[in-house]
Order: sequence, then structure tokens, then C-alpha cells
Amino acid sequence: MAEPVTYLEAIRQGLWEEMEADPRVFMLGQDIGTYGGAFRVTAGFLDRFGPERVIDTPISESAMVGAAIGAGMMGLRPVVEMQFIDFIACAFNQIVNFAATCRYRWGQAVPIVIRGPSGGNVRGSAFHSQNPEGYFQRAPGLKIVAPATAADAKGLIKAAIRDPNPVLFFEHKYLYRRIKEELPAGDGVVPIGQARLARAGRDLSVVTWGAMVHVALEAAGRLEAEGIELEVLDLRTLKPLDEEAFLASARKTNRVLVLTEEPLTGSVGGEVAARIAEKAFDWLDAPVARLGGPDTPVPYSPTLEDAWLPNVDKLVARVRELLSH
Amino acid sequence: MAEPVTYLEAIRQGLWEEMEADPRVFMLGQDIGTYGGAFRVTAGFLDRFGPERVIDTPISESAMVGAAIGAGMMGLRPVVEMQFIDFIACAFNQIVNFAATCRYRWGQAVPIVIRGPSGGNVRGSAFHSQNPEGYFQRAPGLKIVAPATAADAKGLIKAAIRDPNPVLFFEHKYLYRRIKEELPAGDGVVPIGQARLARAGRDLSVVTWGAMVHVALEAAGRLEAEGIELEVLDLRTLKPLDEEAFLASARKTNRVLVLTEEPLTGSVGGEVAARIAEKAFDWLDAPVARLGGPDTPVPYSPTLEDAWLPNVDKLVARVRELLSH
Amino acid sequence: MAKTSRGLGPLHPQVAPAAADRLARTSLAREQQLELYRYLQLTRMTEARLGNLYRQGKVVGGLYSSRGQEAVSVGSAYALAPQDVIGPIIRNLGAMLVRGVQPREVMMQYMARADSPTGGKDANTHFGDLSRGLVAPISMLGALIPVMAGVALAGRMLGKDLVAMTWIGDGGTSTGDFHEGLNLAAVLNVPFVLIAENNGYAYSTPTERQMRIKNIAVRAAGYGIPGEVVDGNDVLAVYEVTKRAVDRARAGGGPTLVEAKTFRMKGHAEHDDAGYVPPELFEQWRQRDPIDRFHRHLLAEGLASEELAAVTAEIDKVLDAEVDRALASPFPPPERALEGVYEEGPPAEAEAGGVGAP
Amino acid sequence: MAKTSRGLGPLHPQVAPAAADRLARTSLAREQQLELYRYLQLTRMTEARLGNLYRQGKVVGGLYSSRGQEAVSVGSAYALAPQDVIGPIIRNLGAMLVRGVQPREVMMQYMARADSPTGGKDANTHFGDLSRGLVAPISMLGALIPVMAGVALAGRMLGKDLVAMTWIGDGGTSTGDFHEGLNLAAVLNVPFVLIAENNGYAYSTPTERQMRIKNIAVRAAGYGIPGEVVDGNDVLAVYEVTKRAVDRARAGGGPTLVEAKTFRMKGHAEHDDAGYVPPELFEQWRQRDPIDRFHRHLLAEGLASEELAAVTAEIDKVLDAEVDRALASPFPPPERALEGVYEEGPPAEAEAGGVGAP
Ligand SMILES: Cc1ncc(C[n+]2csc(CCOP(=O)(O)OP(=O)(O)O)c2C)c(N)n1
Ligand SMILES: Cc1ncc(C[n+]2csc(CCOP(=O)(O)OP(=O)(O)O)c2C)c(N)n1
Ligand SMILES: [Mg+2]
Ligand SMILES: [Mg+2]
Repeated sequence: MAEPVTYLEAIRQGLWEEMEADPRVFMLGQDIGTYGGAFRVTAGFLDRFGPERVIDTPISESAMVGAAIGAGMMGLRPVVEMQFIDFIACAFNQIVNFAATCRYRWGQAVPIVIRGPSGGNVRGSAFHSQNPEGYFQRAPGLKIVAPATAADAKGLIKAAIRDPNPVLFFEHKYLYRRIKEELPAGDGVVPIGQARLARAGRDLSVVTWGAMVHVALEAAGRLEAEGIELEVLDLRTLKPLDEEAFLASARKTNRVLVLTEEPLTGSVGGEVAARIAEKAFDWLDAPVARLGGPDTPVPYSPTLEDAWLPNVDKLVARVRELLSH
Repeated sequence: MAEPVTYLEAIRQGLWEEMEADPRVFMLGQDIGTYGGAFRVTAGFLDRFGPERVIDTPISESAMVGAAIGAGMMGLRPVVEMQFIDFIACAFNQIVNFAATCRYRWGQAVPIVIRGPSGGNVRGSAFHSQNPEGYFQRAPGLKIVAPATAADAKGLIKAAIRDPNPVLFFEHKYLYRRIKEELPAGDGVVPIGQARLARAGRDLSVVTWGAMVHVALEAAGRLEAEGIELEVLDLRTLKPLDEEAFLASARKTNRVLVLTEEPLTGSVGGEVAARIAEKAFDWLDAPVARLGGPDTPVPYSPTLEDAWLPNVDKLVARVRELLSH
Repeated sequence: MAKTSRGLGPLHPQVAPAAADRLARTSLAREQQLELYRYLQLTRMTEARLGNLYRQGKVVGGLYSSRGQEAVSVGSAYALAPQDVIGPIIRNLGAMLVRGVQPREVMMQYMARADSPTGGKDANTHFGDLSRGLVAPISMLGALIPVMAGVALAGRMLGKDLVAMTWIGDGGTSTGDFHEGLNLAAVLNVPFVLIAENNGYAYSTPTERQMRIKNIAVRAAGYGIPGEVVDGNDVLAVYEVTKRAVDRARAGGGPTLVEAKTFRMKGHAEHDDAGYVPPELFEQWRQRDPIDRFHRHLLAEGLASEELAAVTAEIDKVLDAEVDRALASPFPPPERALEGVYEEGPPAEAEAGGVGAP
Repeated sequence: MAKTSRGLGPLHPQVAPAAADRLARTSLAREQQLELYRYLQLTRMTEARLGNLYRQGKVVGGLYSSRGQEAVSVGSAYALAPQDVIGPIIRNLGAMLVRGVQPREVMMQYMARADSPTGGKDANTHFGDLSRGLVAPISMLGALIPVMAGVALAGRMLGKDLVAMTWIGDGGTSTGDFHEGLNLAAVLNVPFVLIAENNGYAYSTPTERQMRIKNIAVRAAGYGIPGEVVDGNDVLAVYEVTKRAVDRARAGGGPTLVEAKTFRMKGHAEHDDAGYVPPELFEQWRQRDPIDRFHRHLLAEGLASEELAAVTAEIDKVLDAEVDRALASPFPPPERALEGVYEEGPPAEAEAGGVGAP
């Protein structure tokens, strides 16, 4: 085991190692070269890998993704950085209609990764705080990944790059420099499509991902003092969902709360809750609850954003409600 | 009561009457003027209302929506036609980030309508068959409407135009010329946000919208012969959802199936099912089931599309399963 | 470079019929010209067969024709080398045929048959096959432009010495992806050629309501790349202009925007009678029919009219067989609807083994 | 119109410093020039105050500066009439001030206070108020261009005789919306002026990696509209060029694309030390500082240096009060987070009562 590294550094290492290992891997993004990226995820890459593999692009999200699709079809492994993941909206058509459908329509794999900083709690207001997974959950052919730990961030970015399908990789910027872990030795690749049991417990399962995993763990710690044992399942991959994992957890604890940082309506939390409600119905002792943000854009002011975000207090309150059902 | 009119004609009338009644209403779209629209929804409008109010645009979905936003802010009531609703993906950023957020962020209403033909069963393949509601369900600030009958199509397009918020109006092209009804006399406006009980029944509620309402009604007819009484709830508005209506139906029949023509994962069907499962839990005698399309693009060949689409046989089979739960 | 108009008058067509119907000078040999002739006729005659199938109710969705525009697709694709990659759109059947697509493939696509290249999953010309240098479009116009720029980029990175080419209609030039894709291609200086096929209309919308300029090619200056206007109904001119662009791209000179002036001689699709097109426009352009003109050119060049008739006779025979083979294919089995959303194995390796390989 | 380069050499800056630092000829009277001077100083000094607040930890998010570019915003907005509508972006504080925005409004926005125009919901210059002719942007660059084209369209339809204006950076010109919006505006011939603010960089990306052309203005030809290059550090030149564009738009002549050459004298935002900018560039542009130049011009025009010092002294006093008022505002109450997603009543009526009204 080495020094503990941040979530951001873990992503950087994952990208770096894949660039080292596979000459097909290259990057497209705004300010990723000389500047090393707005969050410095790719600092040093230009020097090491050169301008043909670390390409600073114009401000053209749609063309960045389009070019990645073309290059991916040709056998390369492009990784596109969105400076903030919110700007992915500008590439929506290329992603859901082009990248996601080629395999089905004409058998052509599109091995691309689109990554970038998502999430709130950094006072980024409406366009630098989004969790856009709910926009993409409906697009057949995509994979969506959202790691909560440094080890997963590194292991999953590697898996995403090696995956022969288009993968959206949502990094949570609140976690970038706030969590630190020792990483496992070796390759450390983490398979896409597998949830992680972040904490075992018998009384209620919190199914979540991204920064909310840490909220759930903190709530679990708080409730433990009262003898309440939360199970925390970190989905890690949002598409395809690890249905077996959350159904198993539901069958075990018989009570489930799905926690998301998205505005609740239309969130991935809905899909997860609907599946549990349908497929684990006979095991449920309480309704499958959901906790998310309100159905508004993310507000800027600290008082507003703090009120907006799901947090430990809100979660604990909902858990108590469910346990008394 | 007048002659029965088609779903398409009902939309045409609704648009026409609003254009007549309110000089602020105008239209932007490709080929909507001289040609009267790819489906002839706006046939005759150019002659009546002139080129300043019936504007043929370049092939620029993002700019069409953007211009509508600007004009809407200025107090006009723009109606944008997508030639096929699939192309709405090209305007995604303008819709979810611009139109939908102005009211919350700076108090500015954006009274625009974006309408167009959606849905499959017309051999339109992957890009002329989509039901994109699942992509937009997550966007706070939008309203989404998807009528199933001619009366609702007319009444809801009027409501959409009068609504001071951005409204996505998804017309189902399979219904355009396949259903005919006498329309109610008078204004006939149908409020946004209210579901419609399409058929009362005691045994199981099918909650659905768009063309699937007719599938549900046909299934209900078939099951009636066996003494099974389906209730069919037509949501009509998908955002904001008429939660009271589907919860009431769930409490009444104690069994619910949510039916959607979307690929199932990430569909609006997930949101609806999750809410029922959470808020009507104690009334449920069976899991909230969902039936939708497979998680693939819509295929072209008749044998494939027929296998793909939810239909009466599939629905009846699922209903039987649920009733024996 | 063409001059810009600031007025809003009638802007199309711009290319005066060449004096005495003389076609462009060419370096192409007799055999090559004969080959061009064959592809032009193959395109038109394949589309005629598709029209028959449509009228027989065999075509499942809409049918799109390139009638009157065949020289654009054929002439431009003929300028490519075997390693080059094309991304044709709906009216580029001729380009696909030049690149080796068989007529039955397209017939089966339109008829949604099991043995079509997409196995019935997608329609018309919407299929691709990288092993044949063919990328499939999506319906959203413009989207292929950045994708083909990416193909060109990859080609350079992989040392494949290839040029990527795609086409866009006058209408499609109004999309954001046209701008983003062409600008990115220019900035990255990739080997990419974009043929803007200005056929006077986008569905019912005349070009002057699509843009306030007479020549799409002037936009090239906005990307710092060469732009050329060519008579799209002169197959030799299209070939020569495209060849220069392809050679420049291959030599590291970056992208070119070629505008081919032509005319859509039918409606937008088979269902559309194009009542919005003034009949005299059709008449004018009929006199510039690219195949008739090339036929006259070949006769003037000394080819025998029997020689040319033999070409069409041979094509007719080929097409009889192609239609039969296409019709013999069944509809696909229903379970195929569920297959193939995700790639399961690793995708095909880049042949040259990575960026920077020679 | 400026000429296009096909090379990829260093492309910025293009405007040679005017001989002997002479500013453009102007029709503006002394009082108006003094007013321009006040707005230039008000912009710079307000931003200086914001910098203080930032360093005191009072600014909640990032802080963006227009230092060195003030003449672009001020000179262009000054060319507008009261009924005109602007859509400023992040570096157009000067334009907002010219249009009557108070410094405290922007301070409260940055500090996320309850009494900010958005009530703490949105940040920085991201606020609008149609009653003051002000449209708020979204962060996604380019998106405002079609929106402001729509404002212009509505203005014409409502007979309001207004011109809509917005700004875009060199980087933002690469977005699809730039192209779609400008093309739509051109085709519809709406009264719209787009100021492309070429400040050498988009974040860390120099203009020559953003585009393969020296002058953004050449793109105007691709839309069939006039394009002009102006020295963005000469407030009089910016004013005069913009005024012509605004007058033309108001007279029914359609949109204009104005490119103002300037330089971003700080990093992208306050956190960015702009280490990627060669120091000599800063030095060169410091010598062309728009306020210094205008100051010298006014002295040469016969204004007394005391008169100009009085202007800044007055501003300083104003800003003291503005800062105090801004700081006095509390953070918004938490429940506001949930309010106002939907408009409940009917939206404000179009004042003129409908399309075609005079
Ligand atoms: C982004 C997008 N919007 C709308 C359409 C619908 N549509 C299909 S073809 C067409 C007209 C295309 O005109 P043009 O680009 O000139 O090509 P042509 O048909 O003339 O070959 C339109 C509007 C589309 N395919 N894509
Ligand atoms: C569509 C989009 N992509 C990326 C960004 C992130 N971003 C914000 S400002 C900026 C640089 C903008 O450069 P330029 O347009 O030249 O304006 P300047 O900052 O120089 O005034 C970038 C990349 C964005 N805001 N919008
Ligand atoms: Mg055309
Ligand atoms: Mg800039």
C-alpha cells in the first residue's frame, strides 16, 4: 500500500496508466493540455503524451463527442473531458442518438468515454452543479458510471476506457479533494455493472451513489449509536444497473431508501425504486422511499443550496419514518 | 356536436383557434409554411396568418428553440414544431438549461410550446419513432403533455399555448389519422396537470398515456369478457404528474401496471411506478408492474418493431400475472 | 472564392450551364470515364428499381432519391483511394456504389429484410461497415460531420494515410454540427473533405430561406480552409475538384469545403410531389441532366453509342438478379429486436496498433 | 472585410496600435465622452471592489473580470437606445452598468445575498429584467445568441423598433449556437448585433487553437451580413462601429457581426494566474489600456485632469455606499430554494398587444 491519494488523483492515475498501457487511448477536451484541465485532472499529460494524444479543442461539445465517436469507430479509445459535466447537454444528440445506437443499428462498437466534474455542494449554481444521470438513463446503448471512492474512481475509469461501449463517467467534484484513500496495489480495475456494499446492516438499505454514499455512511454512523443498522449500497454503475445487488439488499433488510443528489422527479432514483418495488415486493415491510433534491435547478446561495441538498439530517429523519412504518 | 375529426385535425384546430384568438401566438418550424408541415398539421396557416406568424426556419433546432425563448420572454407565445420529435435532441441544451430555468433563476417566464410527432408503430426506425419524455422528465421547470384522444389533443394544445411555462407537447403520430372523435363544442381547453379516467374498473389500474391508452383500452375490452375489470388512467400530462389521480386509482384497485411505449429503463414509467410504490404502499396487493419497450433503439423491420412494441397480448399476459399475485 | 450577397433575392441556381455543354477537362482515361458512366447509370437504375419496389408496396418506410444529383455522389467518391472512409447520407447512393456497396444491400435495407446489412434494424442507406470504409449516418443532419472529422483524426493518428469524406445538404449546413465539426476539422488540420450538395431545396424550403448567401462555399473562409464551387451536374468537374481536395487533405493540407450546385429532380421523398417547386426549374435542370450530359460528352469523345448501351444493358441484367436476391430475403426473426445493444467483447483493434504507428 | 489566413501561425493580436495612440473620430459630444469615461471607470472600479470582496472571502463562487476589455462593453452598449435589449455574458459588466444596472446588484449577486436581483438563486452577472431590457445568459456559451435573435424577432413583430445585442468570446464562437443563431438572425433579417469579443484566450486556449482564421469577422460573409473588425481598446471606435451596426439593424438592414480585438488582462477567473499567457503579451496590451488611452485622449481634447479625477472620486464615493448596501443584505431564507420554478399566473402581456401592432 502506498500513500493515500485523493479521488481526483485516483482518476488522474487511472487515466495516466491507461494512456501508458494502451497507445490507442487519447484525450479531447477544453484546456486539458497546457492548463491540465480546469480541475487539473490531466496536469502533466501533455508533456508526457504529446499534443496528438492530449488535444485541446475549441468550445464545441457536440463536435468533441462526434470526433470521439469517429475515432472510436476507427479503433482508438478517445476520452472526452467536459469542463463541467453540465455542458454535456450541448452534446446530447451525439451521445444518445449517435454514440449509443451504432452498435444496435449496424453492429459498430463505439468505445468512448465522456467524463467530467458533476455534482453540487461547491456553490456552483445551476450550471456547474448538475448530476445529469437522469437525462441519460433512458438512452439504450449507454453505460453510466459514478464512483464514490478513490479506489472506485481509479478502477472504474480504467474499466470505462477498456469498455467497448460509450461510457459516461460522472466524477463528483465535491469529492475531488475531500476524500483520500490508499489505493489497492496493481491494476485495480473495477468492473462496470457491479454495485459495492459500502456498509452491511440489517435494518434498512440505503441505495445510493456518488457523494451521497458519504452522506449515507455518516447517517449510518449516527444511527448506529441508537442501535439502528443501516446497510449502504453504493451502485457505482447506474447503467446497466446491478439489479441483483439492490434486490438482494432489499430482500435482506426489507426496507429500502433510494438516495440521490438529483432533483427527485425523473431521477435515476425513480428507476431503482421502481425495480425494487416491482421485483422485491414480497419482501418489503415498508414502502421504497426516495430522497433527493427538490424539483428545481440548483441554487447558488449557501443557505439555499444547503436547504436544497439531501443531507444527513434529512436522511436520518426519513430513515426513522420508514423504520416506524 | 360536429363531425368527428382526427387527432391531427384536432391539433390543427387547436392551433388555429389560438392563432385566431391571440395575436401573440406565432409559429416557427421547418416546412410549416408553404408546405404546411411534414404531416400537414399547419396546412393553410401561412395563407391565413402570413409569413411573420408562420415562419419557415433553417434546419436549426437549437436556434428555433432559442429564438422562441427570446420571443416568449418578450411577451409573444411561440409554438415551435419539430419535424419529428426525435430532432428535439438537437435542442436539448436550450430546452433544459435555458427555457426551463429562467423562471427559477431570475423570475422570467418563458411561455413557449415545442410540439411534434412522436412515437412508433409507423416503421420509422430509430430516429423517427422516439418517445422522448424520459429524457425531459428530470428537467425542473418544464411541463410535458402527451394526449391520447382528439379532444385532449385539441384541449391540451390550447392549454399549452396559454400556459406561461415551457411546454413540450408530444403528439403521437400513430394516432394522427387513426382515431376520430366528435369534439366538445366551445373552447374545449383541457387543463395541464390532470389525468383522465379513460375507463373505470375495479380489478387493476393501467396507468399510461399516448398511443398506449388505446392498447390498454383494447386489453380491457378483451379481459372484460372474462369478468376482469381494468381501470385505465390516461395521464395526459407527464410533468407535473397528476399524482393524486394515480394514487387514488391505486388505492381503489390495489393493483397497478404502468404502461409506456418508451424503452423501459429510465422511462417516465419509472417515476410513476416509484411514486405509487412509495405513496400507496399500504394499499397494494401486488407489486407495481411496468411494461414498456425493450432497452434498445426502435428497430425498422415490421417483424422487429412488432416484437419491440408493447401490445395488447403482452399487456393481457402481464395483467393475468399480476392478478394471480 | 465566390462573392457574398447581402440581399435576399432569388439565390439559386448560381452555376450557368457551361457553354455548349462542355464538361470540365479531366485527366481521367477512357476506361475510367466509362466506369464513371457505369456508376452514374447504376445509381439511377438502382433507384428506378427501388421506385418499382416502392410502388409494389415492398419498401417499408420512405424512399429517397438522388435523381439529378448522381454526378455529385459518383464524381466525389471516385476521387478517393481504397483506404479512405466515407460517411454517406440519404442521397449518396452513388457514392456507396462507387465504394463497392451492392444494389441488393440497399434494396434489402429499404425492404427491411433479414439479410440487409443491418439485419432489418435500420432503413435505407443507413448502414455502415468500417471494413469497407463506410460509416452510417444518423438521421439528425450535420451529426456526421464531426464524426467524420474524428475518423480523419484517427486516420492520421494511426498513420493510415486516409481521407475522410462526407456530404451535407444545403439544409443541413444550418445545423450547429456543421459549424462545430468543420471548425474542429480545420483547427486540427485533419484530412477531411466535406461536399455540400446544394440542390436548391431542403424538403420544401428553398435555399434562400435557409441561408442569406448565394454560395455555401464562402463559409470555408470562416474556417480558414479552401472552399470551391463546382457544377454538380458535371461529373468530371466534381471529380476534378474533389480530387484536388482529397490530394491536399492527404498531403497534410487539411479540410476543404466543396459546394456542388445541383438540383433535386424529385420530391423530398417518394410521397412528396414537390408541388412547391416551380415547374420551369425542373425543366431547366432537366436540360442539364448529369447523365445525359456525360453521355453526350462520351459520344463526343468518340465512344460508340453501342458501347454505352451495353453498359446499361449489363446493369439491367445485374439489377434483375439483385432484385431477385433482395426479394428472396425474409423478414428478420422477431427476437433479433432485442439483440446487440452493447458490444460484448473488446471492439476490433486498431489495425496499425496505436497512435503514432507508421 | 478582413482577409482570411490559411496558415496556422500566431494569429493574435491583429490590430496594430493606432498611430500616436490616436483614437477613432467620433460624433460624440464632450458630455457624452465624459459619460463614457465614467462608465469605463465605473466598470473597472466596481470590479476592483469585487476583487476586494473576493479576497475578503465574501464572494461565494468564482469571480470574473473584464479588466482591459472595458471599452468593448461600454462602447457597444452606449450605442443603444432605451428600448433596446441586451443579453450580456460574464465579462460584460460595463454594458450592464451603461444600461443602468447598479454596482450593488452585481456585488450582491456575487455574494449570493437575499436582495440580489435573483434573490441569491443565481450568481455574478447572471440576472435579467426585461423591464430594463436585460436578458440573463446561461453558462453554456453561445446559447444566448439564438435567444437574442428571438428577442430581435419579437421586437420587430411587436413594432417596438428595438435592436437586440449580445456578446460572445472568441471561444464561444466555436459553439453550434453561434452558427445556428447568427444564420437564423440573418435569414430572418432581424435587428440584431453580435459583438465578438476576441480577447486572445478562451480560458487557457489561445485563439489560434480555437479557429484557423485571424479575424472572426470574416464569418459574417458566411451569413451574408456585414462584419467589422474594430480596435476593442478604443472606446470611441467600438462606439462608432457599433452605432453603425445598430442604426442599420434599426433601419431594417439586419444583423451585423462586430469583432472587437482586445485582451483579457487577468486570468480566466480570479483563481487563475494565467501562467500560460506570455508576460510580454500582458506588457504590450497594458500599453494599450483602454482607459489610459481614453484618458489621454480626453486630456488632448482639452479636458482638465481635475475634471477626470473628480469622476473617479465621485465613483469611489458611490462604490463605498454600494459595498455597504450590498454587505448589509443577508443571505436568503432557506425556503426560497423551493420557490418559483413555475410561473403561476399568465406572464406579462406583450405591451404593444400583439404581432403587427405599430
Ligand atoms: C437535425 C434535423 N432536423 C430535421 C430533419 C428532418 N429533415 C430530414 S431531410 C430534411 C431536409 C434536408 O435538406 P437538405 O439538407 O438540403 O438535403 P436534401 O434533402 O436536399 O438532400 C429535413 C428537414 C433532420 N433529418 N435532421
Ligand atoms: C458550452 C460551454 N462549454 C464550456 C464552457 C466552460 N467555459 C466557460 S468560459 C470558457 C472560456 C470562454 O472563452 P471565450 O468565449 O473566449 O470568453 P472569455 O472568457 O475569453 O471572455 C469556457 C470553456 C461553457 N461555459 N460553455
Ligand atoms: Mg437540399
Ligand atoms: Mg476569449
